[in-house]
Amino acid sequence: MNLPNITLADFLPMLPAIIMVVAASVLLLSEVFLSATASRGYQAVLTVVAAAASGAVAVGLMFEPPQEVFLGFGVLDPFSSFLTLVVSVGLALAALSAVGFLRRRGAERGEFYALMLFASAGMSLLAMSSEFITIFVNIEVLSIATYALTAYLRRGTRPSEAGFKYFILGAFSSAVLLYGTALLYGATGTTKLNDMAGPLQQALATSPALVYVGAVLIAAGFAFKVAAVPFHMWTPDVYEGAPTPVTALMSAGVKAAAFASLVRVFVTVGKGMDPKLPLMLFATLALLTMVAGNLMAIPQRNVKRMLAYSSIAHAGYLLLGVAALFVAAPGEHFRLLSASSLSGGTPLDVARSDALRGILYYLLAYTFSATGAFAMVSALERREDEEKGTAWDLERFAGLAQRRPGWAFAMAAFMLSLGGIPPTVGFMSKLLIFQAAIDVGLVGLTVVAVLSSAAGAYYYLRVVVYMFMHPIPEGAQPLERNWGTEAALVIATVAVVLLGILPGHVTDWLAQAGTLFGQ
Amino acid sequence: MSFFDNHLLNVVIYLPLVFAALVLMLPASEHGQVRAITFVGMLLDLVFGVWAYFRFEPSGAEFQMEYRVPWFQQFGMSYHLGVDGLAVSLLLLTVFLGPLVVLASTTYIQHRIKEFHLALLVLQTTMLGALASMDVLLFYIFFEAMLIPMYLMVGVWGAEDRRMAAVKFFLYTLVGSLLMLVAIVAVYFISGGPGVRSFDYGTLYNNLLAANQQLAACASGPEGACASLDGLAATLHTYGPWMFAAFALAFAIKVPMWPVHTWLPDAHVQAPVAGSMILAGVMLKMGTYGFWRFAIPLFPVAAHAARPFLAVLAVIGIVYGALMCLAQRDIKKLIAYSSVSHLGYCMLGLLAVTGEGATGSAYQMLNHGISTGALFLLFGFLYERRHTRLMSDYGGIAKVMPVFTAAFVIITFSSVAVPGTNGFIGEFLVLMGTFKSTLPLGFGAFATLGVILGAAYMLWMVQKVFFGSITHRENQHLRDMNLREMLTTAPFIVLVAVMGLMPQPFLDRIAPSTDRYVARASVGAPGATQAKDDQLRVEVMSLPSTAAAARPSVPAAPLAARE
Amino acid sequence: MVPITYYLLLAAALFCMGMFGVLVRTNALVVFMCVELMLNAVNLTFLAFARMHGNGLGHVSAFFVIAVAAAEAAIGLAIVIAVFRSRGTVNVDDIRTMKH
Amino acid sequence: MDGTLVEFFRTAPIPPEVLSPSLGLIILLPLLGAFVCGVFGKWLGRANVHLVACSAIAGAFVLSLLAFWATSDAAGGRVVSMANPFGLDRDTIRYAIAHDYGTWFAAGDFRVNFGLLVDHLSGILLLIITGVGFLIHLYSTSYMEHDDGYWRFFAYLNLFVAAMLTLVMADNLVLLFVGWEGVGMASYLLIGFWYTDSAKAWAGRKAFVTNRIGDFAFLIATFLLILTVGAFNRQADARDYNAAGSSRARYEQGISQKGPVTFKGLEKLALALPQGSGGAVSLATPIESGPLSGYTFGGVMTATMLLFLLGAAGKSAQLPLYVWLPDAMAGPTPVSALIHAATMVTAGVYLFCRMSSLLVLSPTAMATIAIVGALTSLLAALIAFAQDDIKKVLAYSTVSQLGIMFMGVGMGVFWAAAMHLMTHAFFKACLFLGAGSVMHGNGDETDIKKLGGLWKEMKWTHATFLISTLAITGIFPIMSGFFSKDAIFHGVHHNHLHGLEWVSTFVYVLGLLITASTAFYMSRVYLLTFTGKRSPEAKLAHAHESAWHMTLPLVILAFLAFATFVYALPLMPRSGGGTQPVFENFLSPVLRPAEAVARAAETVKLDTSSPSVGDYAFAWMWALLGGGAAAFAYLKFFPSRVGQPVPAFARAVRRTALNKFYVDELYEFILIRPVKFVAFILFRVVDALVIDTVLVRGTAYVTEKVGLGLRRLQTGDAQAYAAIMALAILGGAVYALLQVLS
Repeated sequence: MNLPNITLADFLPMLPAIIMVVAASVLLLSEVFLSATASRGYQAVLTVVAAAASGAVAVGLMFEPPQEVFLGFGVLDPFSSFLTLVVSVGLALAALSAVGFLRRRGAERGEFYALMLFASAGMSLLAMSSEFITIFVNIEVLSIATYALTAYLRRGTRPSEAGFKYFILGAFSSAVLLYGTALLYGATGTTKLNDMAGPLQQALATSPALVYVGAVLIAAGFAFKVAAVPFHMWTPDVYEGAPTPVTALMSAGVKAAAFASLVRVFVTVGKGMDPKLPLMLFATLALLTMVAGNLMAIPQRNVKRMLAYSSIAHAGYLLLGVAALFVAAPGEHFRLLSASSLSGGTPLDVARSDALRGILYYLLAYTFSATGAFAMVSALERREDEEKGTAWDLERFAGLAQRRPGWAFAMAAFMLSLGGIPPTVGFMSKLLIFQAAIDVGLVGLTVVAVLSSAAGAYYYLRVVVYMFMHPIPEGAQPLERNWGTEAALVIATVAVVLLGILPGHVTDWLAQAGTLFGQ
Repeated sequence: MSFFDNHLLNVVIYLPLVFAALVLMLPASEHGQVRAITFVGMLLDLVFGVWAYFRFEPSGAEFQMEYRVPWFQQFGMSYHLGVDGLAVSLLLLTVFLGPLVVLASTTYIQHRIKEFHLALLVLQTTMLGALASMDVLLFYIFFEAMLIPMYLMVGVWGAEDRRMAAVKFFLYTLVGSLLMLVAIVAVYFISGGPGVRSFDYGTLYNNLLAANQQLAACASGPEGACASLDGLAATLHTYGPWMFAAFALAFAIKVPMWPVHTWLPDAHVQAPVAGSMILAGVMLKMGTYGFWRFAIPLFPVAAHAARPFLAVLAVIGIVYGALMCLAQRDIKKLIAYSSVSHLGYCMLGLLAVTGEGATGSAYQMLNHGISTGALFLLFGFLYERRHTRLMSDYGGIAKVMPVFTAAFVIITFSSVAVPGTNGFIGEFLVLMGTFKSTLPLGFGAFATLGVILGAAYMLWMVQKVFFGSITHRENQHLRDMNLREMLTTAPFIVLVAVMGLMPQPFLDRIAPSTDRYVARASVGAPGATQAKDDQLRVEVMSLPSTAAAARPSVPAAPLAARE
Repeated sequence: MVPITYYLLLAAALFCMGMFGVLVRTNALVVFMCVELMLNAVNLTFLAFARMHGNGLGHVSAFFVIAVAAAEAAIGLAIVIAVFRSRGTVNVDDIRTMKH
Repeated sequence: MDGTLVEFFRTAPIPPEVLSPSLGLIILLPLLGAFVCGVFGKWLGRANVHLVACSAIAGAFVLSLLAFWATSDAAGGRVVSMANPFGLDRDTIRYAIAHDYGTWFAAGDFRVNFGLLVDHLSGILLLIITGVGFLIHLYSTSYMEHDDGYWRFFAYLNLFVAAMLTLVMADNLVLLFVGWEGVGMASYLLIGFWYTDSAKAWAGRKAFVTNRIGDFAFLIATFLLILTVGAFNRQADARDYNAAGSSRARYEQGISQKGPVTFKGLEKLALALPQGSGGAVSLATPIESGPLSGYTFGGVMTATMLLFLLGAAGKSAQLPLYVWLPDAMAGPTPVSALIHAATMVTAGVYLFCRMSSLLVLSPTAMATIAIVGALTSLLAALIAFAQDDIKKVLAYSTVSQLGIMFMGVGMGVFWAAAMHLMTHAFFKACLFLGAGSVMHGNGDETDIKKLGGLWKEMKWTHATFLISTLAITGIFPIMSGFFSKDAIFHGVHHNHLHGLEWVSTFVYVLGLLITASTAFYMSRVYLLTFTGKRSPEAKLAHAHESAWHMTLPLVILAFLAFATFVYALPLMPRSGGGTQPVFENFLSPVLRPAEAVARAAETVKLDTSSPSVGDYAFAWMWALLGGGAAAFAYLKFFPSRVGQPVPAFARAVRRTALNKFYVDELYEFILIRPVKFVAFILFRVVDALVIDTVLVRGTAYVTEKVGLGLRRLQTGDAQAYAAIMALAILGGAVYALLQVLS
C-alpha cells in the first residue's frame, strides 16, 4: 500500500490557516486557566495579531506561482491567497469590534475569539480547496463555528433562534450541496475539480441529467451560503439575531469564502459543460438578488436588518460578476439576461479575468465597508433594547454627527461606499464589476444593477440623514468609546477612502489573482 | 515657475481641500477662525483661478495647462486634467463665487459652522475637479462626489423641509448619472479593442470619430444605407442612440431641462443661501457643460437625430419656466423656476449648433451664474431679516432698504437681459444663433417670448416685494445692507456692468472652444460643412509611460487539467 | 445482481423524504433528524457510485460525511437545548419572533 | 443772405475730424451725471445734485451743438464727408460725422461695434434731447424742490438722456436697441418714481412689459434682417452690388468690419434689392438657402418692417400697444414732458426715418403703418374728448400726434414726420410743463373741471400754454404745428403707394377729422383751465405763478413752438428744379437713398409739390371747425345748461370715452387673465401633480410598496424558508432537465 508523498511544502500554503488554528487553540487553553473576573483584553489582541500575521503571509503567498498541494485536493494560487487576505481583514475588524461588544455584555470568553479563528481558518482553506469532499469539510468547519457563534450569547431568545434557523437551513443546504457532489461524482468518478473536465465531457454524452442536476444542486448549496435570492431568507433573521461582530464576520468572511469556492467550482466544472446553464443560473440569481435585496431593504428601520438585506443586494452584484464569467458568445440582440453584441471585442479570457478581478476587488471593498458598518452598529446598540428589537433602530443614529462627528463621518463613508458613490472604494468595485459585465455584453443586467443600486442609495442615505440631519433624541445615553471599535472604524474608513482614490498595489495583485482562470 | 506650468490646475483644484484640512484641525468652537481660514482659502483659490484664466491662450492649443499621470491603468483610467476655453471660464466663475459664498454665509449659518465650511471647501474642490478633468471617469467621479457635500448642505443647513429636498436632489441626480455610467463604460469598450481604448476624453473621441463620420454619411444616404455598416459604426448605429440617451438624461436632469426639473425648485427653496448660490451658479452648468463636452461630440449622429426633440424641450423649458414663475408666491421658488427658463436658453444655444448660439450659450452660463447667484444672495439677506419667502409678507421694502433695493433692481435688469447688462449679450447671441440655425424659425420666435415673460415675472416680483406701501409692521424697521453685505454684492454688480459692456475679452476665450464644438457637433449633421479631421480630433498630451490604455492581462498558464 | 439505478432511486427517495420532513415536521429534533436522513441518502448515493466506478473515493466521502454529521449533531443539539432554555419549547412553529 | 454769415454757419468751430472721436462724450456726460447723482447724491445735497445733473446735460447740449454744427461743415467749400465702409472709394457719406469705438461683441461671423453716427437727422434729435432735456432739468430743479428723492430723480433723468442719446447716435440696430431698451428702463424707473403708491409702480411695470412686447418684435425683426443680409450675400451677383454703388469685396469687408446690422450696410442692401439693377437678386427673388429659404426677399422685408412696426408701436404708443402711455402719467410731470412727449415716444418715428430706405421697399408695411397711425390718432383724439385729467388729455393728444407722425412715415413723407417730431417736441413739452406749472400752482390739482380762470393768476403759464395750444391745433396758422402737420397731410394726400392708392385718400380723410378733433379737445382743455371763472371746488382759493426755473423753459419752448414754422416754408432750391421746404432740403442727405430706392423699386410715388395756399386754407378750415365747436360748447352751450339733465345717450358716449373704450379691460380679459390662468393651471396640474407627484414621488412610492410586499414573504418561519429553497431547487432542476431534453 503506497502512501501518498506529502511533503512539508504542502503545508506551507496552509500557513495562514495554521496560524489561526494555533492562535485559537492557545485561546482555548489559556481560557481554562482564567478566573471569571480576570482581564481578557489579550484575547482580542491575540486574535488581531493572528489575523494580521496570516494576512501578511497571504500577501507573501500571493506571489507564489500557482501550484497544486495535497495531491490536488487543494490549490495555492493568488486567487486563494487574496481571499485569505480578505478573510483575515474581516476577521481582524470583527475581532476589534467584538472587544467593546463583549465587554458591555460581560460575555468576554476565549471561545468566542477561538470560534472566530476556527471559522476564518475554514474560510481560508475553503478558498484553497479544489476537491469536493475538502470543500464540504471546510464549509462545515466554518459553518459549525458560525452556528456556535450565532448562538453564542445565551441571554434572550434571539441568538438561540437565529442559531437554530441558521443551523437547520445550513445543514439542509449543505445536504443539498453534498447530494449534488454525489451526483457529479457519479457522473465523473472523481471529486477532484482538476480531473473533472475531461470525464464531464463524456458524462454529458452518456448521462447529462446527472451532471446538470448535480450542478444545479451544488449551485443551490453555494447560493445559500452567499445568501442569493431565493436562498437568502435566513440572512435577515440570522444577521439580526447573531452578535453584531459575528454578523460582521459572516457578511464579510463567509460570503467571500463561499464566493471563492463557488467560482472555483463552476469555472472548472463549467469547462466541461455547456456554459449556457451556469450563465442562466447565475444571471437569474443575480437579477433576483439585486432587485429583491434592494427593494426589501428600503422599508427597514432596523439598521442591522437593513444591512442584512443590503448584504443580499451586494451578493447580487457579485453574482453579476460571476455570471459574466460564463458568457460564451454575445448574442446579436439586446437581451435582459444574456449577452448582447455591445461587447468591445475583448478576448473572452481577458474579459473573464477582468470579471474575476472585479469580484475579488468587490469582496475586499465590501469587507471593509460592511464590517465597518457593523462595527458602528455594535458600538451604538445597547443590550437592554435587544429584546424590544429597538437596539438597531434608525433613531439610534439620530444626531450622531453632533455627538461623535468622527463616528458619523466613518459611518457616512461606509454608507456611501455601500451605495457605490465615489470617491469611495464601493464605487470603484462596482465600476469594475459593471465594466466586466458590460465587456462581455451583459448590458441588460448591468442596467438593472445600476437602477437597483440607485434604489439602494435611498436607504443608505437615510442613515446619513439621521446622523447629520436629525436632532439628538432627548434622553440619549452617553456613547462610551472603546479602543477596539474605534480602531476598527479608523482602519475601515481609511481603507474605504484610500482604496477608492488610490487603488494602488491592490489592483496589481488583482491583475495576478484575476488571471487564474485565464481560459 | 515650472511647478505651476504643470500643476497650476492641481493647485486650483486642491487648494480648497488643503484649507479644509486646516479647518478640520481648528476647534469647532472657533467660529471666527473657521470662517477666516475658509475665506482666505477661497480668496487664494480665486487668485490662482484668475491666474489660470489669464494663462489660457485663446489662440493656443484646445486644452491647456494639461497634467496627466497614470492612475488605475488596468482599467483604462488616467489622472488627466486640462481646460479649454469654456472650462476655464466656468472655472473662473466657480472660484469667483467661492469667497462671496463664504461672506454670504457669515451670519446666515449659525449652527455647525465648522462642518458647513468643510462642506463648502470640499464642494469647491469637486466642482473645480469636474470642470478640469479630461478623463471621462475622473469627470464622473467628481460629478458624483459633488452631490455629497451639496446634499449635506441642503439637508443640514436648509429650511424646514430640507431632508425631503436633499434626498430628492440626490436620488434624482443619481439615477440619471448611474445610467450614464453604464453608457460611459459601454462606449469605452466599443471605442476600441484592448490596448487602444481608454477612458481619456481625447482617445475616446478620436476612436469614435471615423465611425461617426461613416454613420453620418450613411444616415444622410438613402433608406437602409446604414444596414451595410460593420464594426464600430454598426455598433454605434445600434446602440449610439441609447448611449446618447443615457448621457443626455444624466445631463438633462442636472441642467435641468423640462420635464426632469422638479428637483430644482425644492432644492433651491430649501437650500441655505450658499447652497442656492452654488447650485444655481455652478452646479447647473455641469449639465450644459456635459452636453457640450461629452454627450453631443461623442454621439453627433444620435445627437443630431435627437436635436429637434431636445430643442423643443429647451423651448418648453424657457416658456414653461417663465409661466411657472408667474404662478409662484414663494420668491425663492420663483428664482428657481427662472433658472429653468434661463438654462433653457443655454440648451437652445447649444442645440442651435451655430457659432453665435454656442457662444451665447456659454456666455449665458456665466451670466446665469452671476445674475441668479446674486439674486439668491440678495434674497438671502432679506430672508435673514424676515425669515419668510412669501412675497405677500413683503411690500414696500424699498422705503426701508433703498440700497438693497437698488442692488436688487440692477440684478433684476441683468436677469431680464436689459441691454448694457451681461444678460443681454448671452440672450441676444443665443436667440440669433437659433434663428441662424437649421432649426425652424418657430423655435427662435417662441424662445423670444421668454423676453416678454421674463420682464413680466421679475418686475412683478420686484413690485410685490419692494414697491407699494409697507403692509407689514415687521418690515418697518428692517435695516439696510451693512458693509459686509455691500462688499459681497458689489462684485456681482461690477461684473454685470463689465460683462455687459466689455464682453469681448470673455468671448475671446470662449470662441476657440465654440468653433470646435460646432465643428464636432456638425459631424452628425448631413449636409453641414464638415471641418477637417485635424480640427475635429482632440489633441491631448499622452501619458509619460506607454501604459496609457488598458493592458490586456495576459492569462498565466492555467493549472494543467489532466485528461 | 441489483442494478445501480435502484440504489440511486432509493437514495433519491430517502433524500426527498428527508427534505419533506424538514419542511413539515414541527418538532425541532425531528426536523434535525430529517436532515440527517438527507445526509444518509447522500451517503447511499456515494457508495452506490463508488461501487459503480470501483474506486475508493465514494467510501472516503461517506466516512467524511458521517464524521461531519456527528459534529453537526453535537452543535445542533446544543442549539436546540439553548432554544429550549430560552423559550421552553422546541416547536419549530414557535421559533419565529424575528421576521420581515 | 449775407455770404459771410453763411460762411460763419458753414464753418464748424471745431472741425469734424477733431470732434468726432469725442462724440462718445455726449453720452458719457449724462451717464456720469447719473452715476454721481445716483451713488453720491444723498451726500451731495440738493444744490450740488442740481448742479451736477444740469451741467451734465448742458455739457451734452454744447457738444451736440458742436456736433450738429460739424455735420453741416463746409469749410473751404469742402463739404464734410467720410468714406462709406460699405461702398466703393468714391462713395462717401456727406453731411455726417461718425466715430467707431471698436467691437462691442463678436461671435461666429456676427459682430457689433460701438459705432456712433451724427447726421442731420440724429443731429436734430441730439439738439432736441439735450436742449429740451436741459430745459426740463432746469424746470425740475424747482418742480421737485419738495421731494426727498430728488437725487434719484435726477439720476434717472440723466440716465434716460444718456440712453436716448445712445438710441439716436447708434450707427447700428443693436446699439440702437441698447438705447431703445435703456429709455424703456429709465421710463420704468421714472414712472414708478413715487413707488410707495403701488398704482404708480404698477404703471411703470405696465409700461415696461408693454414695451417688452414691442422689443420682442424688434429683436425678431433684427434677426430677420441679419438672415436677409446673409442670404443676400450668398445670392447676389456683381450687378446687384453695383446698383448699390458697392462691390462684393467692399460689402463683405464692411460687414466683417462693422457687422451686418449697420444702417449704412442695410442702406446698401436696400439699394441693391430693387428690380432695376437687373442683378440676380430682387424683391421677388426667393431665398435659396438658409432658414429663410422659400420666402422672397420682398416678403421677408415686409415681415421685418411689420415687426418693426410692432416694436415701434410699443415704444411710440400706437395701436395696439398704446395703453401704457396714459398710465405713464403717474410719473412726475417733467418726466411726462421729456419722455412721454418730447423724446422717447418719438423713437419709433426716428427708427423708421433711419430705416426709410428699407421701409420704402414694402408698400404693404407702409400702408399698415399709415393706417395704424391714423386709427391710433383718431381713437386717442376721441378718448381725449372726455378726459378731465389735464395730463391724461395731453397724454392722449401725444398718442394722437404720434399717430400723425406715423401716418407721415407710412406714406413716405419722412421729412415732414421728422419735422412734426421736432415741433411736437417743443409744443407738447411746453404744454406738459405748463400743465405741471398749473398743478404746481394749484396744489397738484389735475382735474380741469376744478380749475379755470387761471389766466389772471398765472400769466406766463397762460401765455405759453395758449401759444402751444394754437401751435398744436393750428387754429392760428402761423405756427410750427400747423405747418408740420399740414406738410404731413399734404404728403399723405399726394404720395401714392404702389397698388394701394386708396390708402392715401383714406388716411387723408381721417387726418382731417383728426385735425378737427385735436382742435376741439385742446381748445376744451385750454378754455376750461384758463378762461371762465375759478371753479368753486378748486383746492386752493388762489393759484400762484411758478418760479423762474419753471417759467423760463416755458417761454423758450413757446417761442420755439412758434418760430420753427419757418422750416416748413419752401425756400430752398430743389435739385430737380423748383423749391422745397427748408427742412426737407436739410434732411435730404439722410433721405436721398430712400427716394432713390423708391424710384427704382417703384413702390411709392413720392410727390414733390409743396402745398398751395388753398391747401393751407382747407386744412385751416378744419382746425377752425374744431376750435369753434369747442368754443361754442364750453363758452356758450354747457355754461348755459348748467344743472339741466344730460341726455342718456350723451352720458353713455361720455362714459365710454371716459373709460377709454374699455381697451384696458379688453386686454385684461383676452390677454393677461388667460396667461395667468394657464400659468396657474400648468403649475398646479402639470408641474405639481403630474410630474412631481405622479411620476417622481409615484416611482418612489411604488418602489417602497413593492419592498413592503416582498418583506411580507419573510415570515420568520424556518420551514417556510426551507420550502421556498426547495421550490427554487426544484425549478432549477427542472430547467436543467429541460436543457438536457432539448
